[in-house]
Amino acid sequence: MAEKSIWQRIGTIDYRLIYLIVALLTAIPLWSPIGTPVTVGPNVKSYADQISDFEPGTVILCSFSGYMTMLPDVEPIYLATWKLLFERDCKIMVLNSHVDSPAVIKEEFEKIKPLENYGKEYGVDYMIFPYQPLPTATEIAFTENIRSVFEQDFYGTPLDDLPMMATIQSANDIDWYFSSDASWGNQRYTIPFGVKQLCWGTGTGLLPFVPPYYDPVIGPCYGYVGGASQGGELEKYTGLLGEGAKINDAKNLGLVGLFLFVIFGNIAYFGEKYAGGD
Amino acid sequence: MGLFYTNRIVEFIWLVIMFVSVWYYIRKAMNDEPLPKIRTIPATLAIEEGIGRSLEMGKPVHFSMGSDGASLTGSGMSTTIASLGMLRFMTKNCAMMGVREIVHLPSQGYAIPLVEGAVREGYLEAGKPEMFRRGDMHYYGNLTAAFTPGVYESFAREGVGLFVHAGSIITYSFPVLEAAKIHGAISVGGTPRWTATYIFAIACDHLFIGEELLAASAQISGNKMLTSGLASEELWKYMAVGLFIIGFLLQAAGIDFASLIKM
Amino acid sequence: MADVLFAVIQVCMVFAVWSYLYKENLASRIATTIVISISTVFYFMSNMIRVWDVAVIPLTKGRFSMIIPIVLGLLLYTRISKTYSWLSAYSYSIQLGLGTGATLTTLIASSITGLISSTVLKPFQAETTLEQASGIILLIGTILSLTYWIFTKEATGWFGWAVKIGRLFLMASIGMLYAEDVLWAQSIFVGAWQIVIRDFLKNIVLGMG
Amino acid sequence: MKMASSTFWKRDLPLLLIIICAIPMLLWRYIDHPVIKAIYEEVGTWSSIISMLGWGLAVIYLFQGEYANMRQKDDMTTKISFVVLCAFSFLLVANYFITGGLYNDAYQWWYTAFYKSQSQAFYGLMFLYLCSASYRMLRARSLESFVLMAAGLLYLMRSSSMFVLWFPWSRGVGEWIMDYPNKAATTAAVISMAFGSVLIAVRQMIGRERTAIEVA
Repeated sequence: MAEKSIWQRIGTIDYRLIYLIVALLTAIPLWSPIGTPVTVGPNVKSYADQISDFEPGTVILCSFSGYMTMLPDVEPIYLATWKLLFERDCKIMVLNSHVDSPAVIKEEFEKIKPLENYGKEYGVDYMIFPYQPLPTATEIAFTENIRSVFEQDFYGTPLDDLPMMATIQSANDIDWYFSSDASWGNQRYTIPFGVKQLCWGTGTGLLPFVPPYYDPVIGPCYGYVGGASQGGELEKYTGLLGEGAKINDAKNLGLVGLFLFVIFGNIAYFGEKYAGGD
Repeated sequence: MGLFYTNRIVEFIWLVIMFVSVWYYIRKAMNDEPLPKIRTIPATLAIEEGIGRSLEMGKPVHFSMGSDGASLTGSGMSTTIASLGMLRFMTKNCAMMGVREIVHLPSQGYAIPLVEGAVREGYLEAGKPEMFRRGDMHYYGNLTAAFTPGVYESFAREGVGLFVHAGSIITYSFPVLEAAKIHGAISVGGTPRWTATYIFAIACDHLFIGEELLAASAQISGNKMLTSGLASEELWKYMAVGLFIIGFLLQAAGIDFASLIKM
Repeated sequence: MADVLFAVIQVCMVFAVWSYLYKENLASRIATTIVISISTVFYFMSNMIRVWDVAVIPLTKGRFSMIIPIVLGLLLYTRISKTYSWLSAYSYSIQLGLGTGATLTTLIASSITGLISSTVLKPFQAETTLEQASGIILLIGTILSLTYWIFTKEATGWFGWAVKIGRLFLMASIGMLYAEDVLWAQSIFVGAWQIVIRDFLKNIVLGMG
Repeated sequence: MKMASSTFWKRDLPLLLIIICAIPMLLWRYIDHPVIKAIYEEVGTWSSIISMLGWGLAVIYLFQGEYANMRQKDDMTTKISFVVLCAFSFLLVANYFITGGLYNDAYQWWYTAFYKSQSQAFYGLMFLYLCSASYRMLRARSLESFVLMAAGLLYLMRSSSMFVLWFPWSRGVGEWIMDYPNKAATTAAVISMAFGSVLIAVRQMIGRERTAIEVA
C-alpha cells in the first residue's frame, strides 16, 4: 500500500482529534476566563436604543420561544431585554410559544424579581398567557380578539380581572411585537395591524432572515439581537452584565480551533493539487 | 365604512392573477394541450439510482421529512405536501424493485397518519400493499435530540443504501446526514426552508436548493396536473422580475413605487 | 442534597450522550430513551390539559360549538382502524382548509410585494456611494438569485450566466447560514460544558459556587 | 352506485370541506365585515384544538413502535430501553397527579435534570460535527465553494470579539455580507418559497390539490 504524502496526511486528520482539540479549546476558558474585550455592533445598539425610546404606557407582546435546549444561546438576550423593559413604564404581555417556555419564564422572572427590583406588579404591568400551540388560523383569531383564544392567564385568572388587560382587546392595541422570527412569525401583526417588531433571541439560523425585513427607520423589523455573542454585546451596551459576556472567551477560542482546521484542509487541498503527491 | 379594504388592491390583483393562471394551466393540462417543459432536476435522478444501488447492496432505503417537518399550516404546509408526494413516489419505486423502505416519522402526532397514508398509497400503486409494515415506521417523540440518535441507531442496525431527507427540515438534522455518510449511503435531500439549506450543501451527495424540492415533487409524480402548477408559478416569477425592474425605473424617475405597490 | 443529586444526574446525562462519539452504547441509548419518553409524555399532557381548559370546560358550560373540534380531533384516531380510517380525512380537510385560507391572508403582502418594494427602495435610501452601489448589487443579486428557481428554461447562453452569478449569491448566503449555525451549536456546546465545569466540578466537587 | 357514493364521502366531500373552510379565512384579509371576524374568532381555535388532540397519536405510535421493536429483536438493550420508556412515562404521569401540575418546581426538577442536560449535550455535539465537516468540506475547490467558505469564515470572524480585535475590518465586511449578498439570496428564496406556498394553497382552494386527502 502506497504511503500517504504529507498533503494527504494533513488533509485526512482523524476526526476524533478535531473533536478533542476543539472541545478542550472551548472548555479551558470556562475554567479560567481570559477576558477578551467585547465590541458592540450597530444592530445591537439599534435594538437597545429602540427600547430606551419606548413611551410610557407602550403595550408590548413578547412571543417567548425560549426553551431549555437553546438557553445558553439566547438567555443573556432575554434577561437583558426583560431588565431593559422593566426599567421602562410599559405593559408587557408574554405569549409562550414553546411547551418549555412557561417554566423558563418563571425561572427568569424569579432571577429578575420584577416587584422587588423594578416595582412592577403582575397583572398591572405584565402578564403571562398559558402555553398553547397557535396555528395560523388560531393566531389570526388571537390578533382579532385576544379573549377568543385565551380567556384566562397562565395562573388561571380571567383576563378581565387583570387591570392591565382592561384596555387591551386585540392586536390594534399592541404597539410593539417581540419575536424570534422576522419572516413568517411577524406577518399576522405587522401586515394587517402595523405593529412594530423587534427580533430577539434570533438563534437557530433565523438571523439571516432578518435583513430583508430589517430597517431601523421604516421597519417592519426595527432592531434585532441574536446569538450568545450578541447577548454579550447587549449586556455590555446596556451595562446589565450577565452570562453572555462570561462565555465569550470560550466561544472565541473554539472558533480559533475551527479556523485552524479549515486552513489545514485548504493547505492540504492546494498542496496536493499543485505540489502533487510529494 | 366600506365593505372592502381599499388599501389592498395591488395585493388582491396579484391574488386574482394567481388564481386565474393556475386555473388556465389546469385547463390546458386537462385538454392535453402542451405545457412548458420543465428542466430536469438532477437530484431526482439520484433517487432512482440510489434505490437501484440499495438493491445491489442488499440494504434498505431510508426516508425522513425531518424531526418536525410535517406542519399543516403556514409556509411549511406546501413543503409537507411536496414531501408526501416524494415519499409516495419513492415507496412505489422501492416496492417495484423489492427494496425495503424505512420511514423516520416527524414529531407532529397529527401528521403521522398522512405519512403512513403516503406509504400505503405508494405500495398500493406498485400493486404490493402487503409490503407495508408498521414496524418500518419509526417514531422518536417531540424532540430532535431524540430523533437524531434514533435515526443514527437505525442506520447502524439496519444498514442504509440511500437516505432521502426532504421536507421542512431544520438545521438540527445535520448529524443525521453525517451519519448517513459514515454508513456509506448516498444521501439526497433538500428543504425550501432557506436557513437549513447549508446542511445539504455541506453534507449531501445530491441536493434540492430551496423551492427545487417542490418542483421535483411535481416532476417525479409524472402528473400533468401537478406540473401545470409549476408553469403558472414560472409566470409569477417573471412578473416579479418585471416588477423589480419597473419599480427601479419608476423610482429613478421620481415616482413613489413603494406607495404604488402598497395601494 | 437535592442540588447534588440534580448536578450528578445532569453530568451523567451529558457524559452518556458524549460517549456516543466513541460508539453507540447502553448508556447513550438509555439517555435517549429517557428524553423520548419525557418529551412525548410532557408534550402530550400539556396539550391534553389545554384541550380540557379551552374545549371541554367551555362545552360543559354551554358553548356547544366546541363539540365540533373535539369530534374532529378524535376522528384522527380512526387511523388505528382499517375500516374507518377514511373518516380522518375530514379532520385533515378542515385543518388544511383553515390553514390554507389563513396562510394566504398575509403571504403576498409580506413575502412578495413587501420584499419587492423594500429591495427596489434600498439604492434610493442610501446615504453614501458605497451604500448606493451595495443597494444596486442587492437588487441585481436578488433578480439573479431568483433565476435559479426558473425551471422552464435551460441554463444556457446569457441565462446560464445569470444563473451562475445568481448561484454565487446563494452560496454566499449559504456560507453565512452555516456560520450562524456554527455559532449557535457552539453556544449550546458551551452550555453543556457549563453543566460539567461550573455546575458539577466547581459548585459541587470543589464547593466554589 | 355504491362506488360513486363511497367516492363522494371519501374524496369529494373532504375536498369540498377544504374549500368551504378556506374561503372565509381568506376573505378576512379583503372584506371588512363583523361576520367574517366572528367566524375567525369562533373557528380559529378549532385548528389549535384539533392539532392538540392529535398528539395522542404520537404516544400510540411511540409505544406501538417500541413494543414491535422489542418483539422483533431479541437483544437486552432493546428490552431495557422499552422498560425505561415505560417507567419514565409512568413517572411523568404520576408526578403530575402527585404534584398537581406541569410547571411547578417539583415537576420541573425531574424534567430539567434529565431533559435539559441531555438535549444540550446532544445539540452541543453538533458543533463538533460541524467542525469536522468544515475541515473536510470547506475547501476552495471551485469559485462557488470558495464563496461559500469565504462568506462563512468572514461571518464567523465578525461574530467573534477576538477576531474583531485582531482584524477590525472583519466586522464591516461580515455586516456587508449579511446585509447585501445574503439579503439578495434570502429575498429571492423567500419570494420563490412564497410562490410555492401560494400555488399549493390556490390548488387546494380550487379543489385540485389531492395529495393530502388521497393519503389521509
